[in-house]
Amino acid sequence: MILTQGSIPEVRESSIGQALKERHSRLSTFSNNLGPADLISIHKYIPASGTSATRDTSSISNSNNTNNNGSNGNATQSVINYRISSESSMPHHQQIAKKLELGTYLYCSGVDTSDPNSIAVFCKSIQDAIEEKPQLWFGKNRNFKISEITYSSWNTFSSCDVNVVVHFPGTLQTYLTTATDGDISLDTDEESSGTHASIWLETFVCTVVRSFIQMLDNRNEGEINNVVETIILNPLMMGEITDVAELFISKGFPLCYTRGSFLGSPIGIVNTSNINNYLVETFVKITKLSHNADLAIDVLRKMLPEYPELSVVLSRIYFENDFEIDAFKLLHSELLKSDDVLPYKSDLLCVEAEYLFELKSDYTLALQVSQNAVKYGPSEFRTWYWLVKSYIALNDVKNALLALNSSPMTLNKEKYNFKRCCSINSPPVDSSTTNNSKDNDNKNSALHLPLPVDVILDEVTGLNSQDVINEHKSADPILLNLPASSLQATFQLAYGLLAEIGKKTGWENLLKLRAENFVMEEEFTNNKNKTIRDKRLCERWLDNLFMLLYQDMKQYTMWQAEQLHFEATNTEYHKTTFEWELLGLCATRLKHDKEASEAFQYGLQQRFSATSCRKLLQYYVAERTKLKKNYQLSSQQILTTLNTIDNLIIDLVVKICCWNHRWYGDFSLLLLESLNDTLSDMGLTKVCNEVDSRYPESVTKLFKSQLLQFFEKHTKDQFDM
Amino acid sequence: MILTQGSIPEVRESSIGQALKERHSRLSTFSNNLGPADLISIHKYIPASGTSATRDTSSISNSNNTNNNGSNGNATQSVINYRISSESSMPHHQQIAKKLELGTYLYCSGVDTSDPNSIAVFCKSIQDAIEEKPQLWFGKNRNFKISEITYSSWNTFSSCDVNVVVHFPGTLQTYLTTATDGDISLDTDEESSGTHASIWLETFVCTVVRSFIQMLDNRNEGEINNVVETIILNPLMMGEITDVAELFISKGFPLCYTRGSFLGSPIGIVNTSNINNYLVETFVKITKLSHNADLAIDVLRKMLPEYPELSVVLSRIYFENDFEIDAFKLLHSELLKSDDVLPYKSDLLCVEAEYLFELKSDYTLALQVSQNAVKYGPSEFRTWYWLVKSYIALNDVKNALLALNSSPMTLNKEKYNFKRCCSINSPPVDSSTTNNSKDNDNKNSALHLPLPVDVILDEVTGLNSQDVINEHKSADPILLNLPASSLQATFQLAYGLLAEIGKKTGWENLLKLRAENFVMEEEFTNNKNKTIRDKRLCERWLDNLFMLLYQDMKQYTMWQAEQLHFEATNTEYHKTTFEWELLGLCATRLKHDKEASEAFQYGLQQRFSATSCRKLLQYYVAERTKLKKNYQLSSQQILTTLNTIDNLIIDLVVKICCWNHRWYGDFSLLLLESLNDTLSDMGLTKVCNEVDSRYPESVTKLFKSQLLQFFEKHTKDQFDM
Amino acid sequence: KGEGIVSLTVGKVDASIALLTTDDHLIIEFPTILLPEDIKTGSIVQFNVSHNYESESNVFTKFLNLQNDIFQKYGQLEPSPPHLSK
Amino acid sequence: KGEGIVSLTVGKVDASIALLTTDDHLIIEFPTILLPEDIKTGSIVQFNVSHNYESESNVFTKFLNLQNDIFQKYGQLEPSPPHLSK
Repeated sequence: MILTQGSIPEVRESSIGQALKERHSRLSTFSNNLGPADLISIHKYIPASGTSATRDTSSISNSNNTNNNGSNGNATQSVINYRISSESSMPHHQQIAKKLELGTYLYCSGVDTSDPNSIAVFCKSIQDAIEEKPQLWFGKNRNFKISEITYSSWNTFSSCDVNVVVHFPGTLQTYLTTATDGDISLDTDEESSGTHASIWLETFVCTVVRSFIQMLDNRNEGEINNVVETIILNPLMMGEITDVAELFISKGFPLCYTRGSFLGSPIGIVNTSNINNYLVETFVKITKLSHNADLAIDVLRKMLPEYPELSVVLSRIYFENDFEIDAFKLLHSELLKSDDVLPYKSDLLCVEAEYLFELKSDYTLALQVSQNAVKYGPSEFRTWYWLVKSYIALNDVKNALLALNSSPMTLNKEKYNFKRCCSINSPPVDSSTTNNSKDNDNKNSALHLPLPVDVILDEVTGLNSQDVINEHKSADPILLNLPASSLQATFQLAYGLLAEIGKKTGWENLLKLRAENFVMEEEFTNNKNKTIRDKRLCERWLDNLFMLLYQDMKQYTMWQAEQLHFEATNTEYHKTTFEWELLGLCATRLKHDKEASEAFQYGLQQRFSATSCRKLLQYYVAERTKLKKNYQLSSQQILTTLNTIDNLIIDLVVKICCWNHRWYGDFSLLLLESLNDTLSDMGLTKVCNEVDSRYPESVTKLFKSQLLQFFEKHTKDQFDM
Repeated sequence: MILTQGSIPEVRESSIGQALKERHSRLSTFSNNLGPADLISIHKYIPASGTSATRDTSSISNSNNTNNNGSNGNATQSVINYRISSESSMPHHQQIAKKLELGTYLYCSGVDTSDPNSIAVFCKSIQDAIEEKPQLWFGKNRNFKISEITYSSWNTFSSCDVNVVVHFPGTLQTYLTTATDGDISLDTDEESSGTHASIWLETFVCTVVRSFIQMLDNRNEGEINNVVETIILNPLMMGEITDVAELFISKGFPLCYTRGSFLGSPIGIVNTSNINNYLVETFVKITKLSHNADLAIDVLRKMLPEYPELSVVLSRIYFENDFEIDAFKLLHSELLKSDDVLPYKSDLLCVEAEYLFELKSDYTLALQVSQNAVKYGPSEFRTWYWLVKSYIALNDVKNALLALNSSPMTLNKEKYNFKRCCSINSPPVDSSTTNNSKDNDNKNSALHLPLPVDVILDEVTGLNSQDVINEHKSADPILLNLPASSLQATFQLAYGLLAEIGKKTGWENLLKLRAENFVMEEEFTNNKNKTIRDKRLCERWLDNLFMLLYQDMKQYTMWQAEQLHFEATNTEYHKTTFEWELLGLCATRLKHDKEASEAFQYGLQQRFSATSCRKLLQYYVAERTKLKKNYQLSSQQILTTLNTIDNLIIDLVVKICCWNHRWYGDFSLLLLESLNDTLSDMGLTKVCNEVDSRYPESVTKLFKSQLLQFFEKHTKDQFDM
Repeated sequence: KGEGIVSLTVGKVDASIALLTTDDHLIIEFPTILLPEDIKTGSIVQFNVSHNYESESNVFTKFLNLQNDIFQKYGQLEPSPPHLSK
Repeated sequence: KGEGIVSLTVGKVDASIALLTTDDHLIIEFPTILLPEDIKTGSIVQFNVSHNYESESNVFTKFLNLQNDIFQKYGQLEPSPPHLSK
């Protein structure tokens, strides 16, 4: 793991250790959820003598005489000479006279937290980057040394923060912090790593799940992370000692399985359970992404006798990894197993309905199965979701609306999202820094946000943010504030269903259907006759969705009409990139994917836009899948079109990858998943050459190290070279 | 209305008119609610010539030739020579060369908006205050002139902002703004004031309701207002032309009655209706506060034939104003009126239950009545509230818990609270201001927050805010973050009920009762036997309240034990004022009012605390009421104690009044209501003398002008002089 | 018009509430304690619903008596509370 | 054990939902359309609740048939999808 100064955002603390203290005072708010990203607290100083203190691992000094595990056999362990100590040691740096001392912090996701050594190695790479050369720090070059880094990671299962303190050079301390009992030292006897193995494995599982769920829950919002001072790494590539995917599947998942619901569950899930939670979602995702189906199936089969409900997860693994016959066989035998009621019967039926629908496009059977799923699991939004989808696919719009109206909404459920757990204080004015600032840091803020200079792609990394802000300010406020864009949770999903119905019927017919089948509360109050008695009360939220749909449709129709008019009169139809983005998002919500893709393309002709790129990428990937299923075209036709789409996909992936990197994000599930099929078909070498031929070296390097290397080294498949 | 510079907070705009523009762009978010406080936008300048432009009403210049209504018969209208104009006029000031121009704004509540003239008069008083002498403005004295003030008030009933623009000197413009159609001019023909009378009356009603509901909904939180840049005036004292209370009761209420539900309703109300909404609450409050029962009864009786449900409001007016026999008679005849079901039957029963309980302490009848209220209105939290209260009073703790568990909670309902509708931007750095700041304004902020220097009471207005901040920082985080303190809406009310039950049974017995009557979801999953089948599932929110109660009780018990120990060992038990406040609030939540009052008193011995004063004031007022009902004491005993309590009440009222004034708040319903009974018994002269003898002249002046003058001039009763 | 038969499928059953569904997608939350003891997810229950006029009239009579009692006790003239002079 | 009688008071009635209460403070939201037509606030309704074993067994047979159909159609070996060579 090589980090550069430009890739490390930092926040200045108002006093050294403030962030860690604040985090630990808020632990009670993390319990029973995934918690925030990991925290890295850095203690920096500038030595008083002009001479920089040389790093000298042999001068470990007079700190307490605890056991030294430093038999450093392998590369990892030899990086620093560490010792595990529960007592507060008197570190080396305290003996150094200092000119300036300060504390900073940042968040991080993806680090391998399965072992204190891996964490120490990562902390070391931060030290190396910051000490490597003078750091441009709020307008001045600073020769910082780092005396200490504390790494803290929330372990949901044991309700504690796991802390690793690395004193440079050479000492390592580990302790836990809980909301109720404060700091707790980890025993330091020789068996320490053995007795605490499960704590570390749990912590590792939490870190990996956080990384994946941040991406999964926010897929629709472009994997957005609002905490800019976060380094986002690919957890599957961070294994210093073992392979992360294998460790998660074979050890982490079985250890934590019965406590998976502690982590929370996706927004569509009302009843979080052993098989419906973030742990299971991550398990399914990792298995597919790392091509580890065989291992996962093996693990699940071993666990099945004790936890029969795992057949639900096994059937998903089968479906997701092209074992569909096994999947249908398993579902059949499970569903007929006993005439008594399996508590997870509706879950099995829900999986069956989903794949009958998505994989087989067998809407008739999907409808019958989802009707049963709803009977057995009427409180789950998901079962109703597939019921409504099936009705729509079969053009039974009336029942689609009635079923949608009955769908249970989750009210208090939020998507998982990295959140700040430390406040950003404007630091006391530092009179020693000059006013003449050449860097990216705003003097009035505590945020140090460097520009990663190792990757330059002018179009992307050189985007002028003031221009973007101006576009935002000048945008049509109605288009900007379309309320459907801020729908959350099950309401977002329900809106998608209503939009599908609306696309099928058109607005006028939809209004007619609404009037025929529903009554609004106000109507009832004024008119209690028989006619009304036969109708259903339209749920308030559904009534609201109708109004939002109207507003989206109005904008969409106006745009289409205007554009037609301009095209007919051969006039240029000008919109800013941001406006095209808003129109594209509106069209996406209305399921007009083709028109949406056109809007994104128009916008991208003018400047780069991460949102437009991400949406367009998803569109091409979907088109690619559809194309490969299109048996009416000839092989040759398919191959030609595939080639075009693949090149578009590669282009978008490259650009988004550069953009993410500029914002300290080196892991995107969307990019990995989008590239997977193209890579399988085209082969690594060809993709690599395509990128090489079109992009600067720094970009190619990033693309290879972040994406290609993942497929090459961290998946179980042999990609064609 | 005399304002001083020190009493006017302002926010600098980043461009002139920005706040008004922003407010108008957000109008759609105000619809169907009370909206924000009124906005005052000020256009200031400094004339280029050193000589200040003299105010010259005769030089009205060449602005457009619109009708001039300025026949100025009365004092009000002669203040400025106004004209009503719908066209944009070219105001006088545009001819003046300016050295500096800027826009500022603030919010305001309580102004009489029943007429553009009253608004103009108020704007004039702002102009007078700011032009009176150089204004200390971000560190520099500035000779500002004001060219224009725009006053905007949200009219919920007509869904529009009503704007009055006063161009100085002399011109007045009025227009409406709606979310859908933008600005709309008001006709300027001679009948304009006649045709638009209802718009103005509606606007007036909205302004008054906002003023009262801000106080009523936040009573428990000390009438807190989070928007510091707001002047809060007593609406009942602001009538420039007519008496506000009378206008509201006799004209405003009848005009808006059938649309009252547009304004929203208190948190305990699930079904907002004609008789359950903020308009009715304000009507009842104003009637009592201004001693206008005769007028209100007269108004209601006239409306009753058309709106029979008003008997519910009439019965409340009877009860609140000492006509209880009339109240019971009315309820009796209404409830027996017909064997068909009145839609407001549960409302009548709810009023009956409330007063049987509160006024008559007849818990047996209150229980029977509230049982019926629940049958007819099972979806209203309020009906269940009185049912639970009655069970508790009759020591039927089991049924109290079962009924509490069935109470319908309002999930999405928020208290009304003034909110910002304009963002505060840090303005571009003004290089012309010196760095040497002597005023209260922070250069990095856009907020100009002067210290009102007209009222000085060292203990209160001289409170060192840094000391308070330090106390907050050093407070025990557990005590600081007791979760029960942040309960909202019906959950706050339900917690109060559970705390009452807990006080009755003690924690151990409460746990036993909980185990006997309820089953938790987890228990059920593991154990589906018959025993469990007979229990109720404890609602999640109630289960949560049990946990919060435990945490409050733990802190409370620790405190009591510690204090006992310290007293026994004669050691000083030290806590900061803020900690005493937290303990006091905790005890208040647990219904240990006496212990709470002790905590507040300890805290107040060390420094002033507004929260402690307000809570203590409420305690003394309650004690006063209890004392007067205590028929076991002799008249003499009662009078002596009353005298002591009255003096404590006066002291607290004076101090809170000074504190509110320091934060631009010159209206507090709590203070007026708290003083009412003391004033009735003691007489105005005696209270006045008490304050005179103990406080500096500036304080006495404030007390008289804000509180005594209200009772003297704006209520229908003759207070004994 | 005062009677009817309803057929429902038992969905989720928990300690106090069972979720019942009709074939046309109505959902009813019904107290478990009021359902037959041997039901479980997938069971079909039948409700014969009727309007009980007799019970209704008894309840109404009781209500009238209560209101009359309250009126007798508090709706007539009563001595005014003692007034304190200063 | 498969039967029972429940007496309920009708509280609020709206377009689709009626709120019913029992004397011991249970609340039930019940579809208005499944209640007698002449009910209003204050009415008393009676539910005779029973477990319908026959209907239950018919439904189960239908479910078995559906699952067998799906297995016949998709749970057997089938030709693999055409594979594209580059």
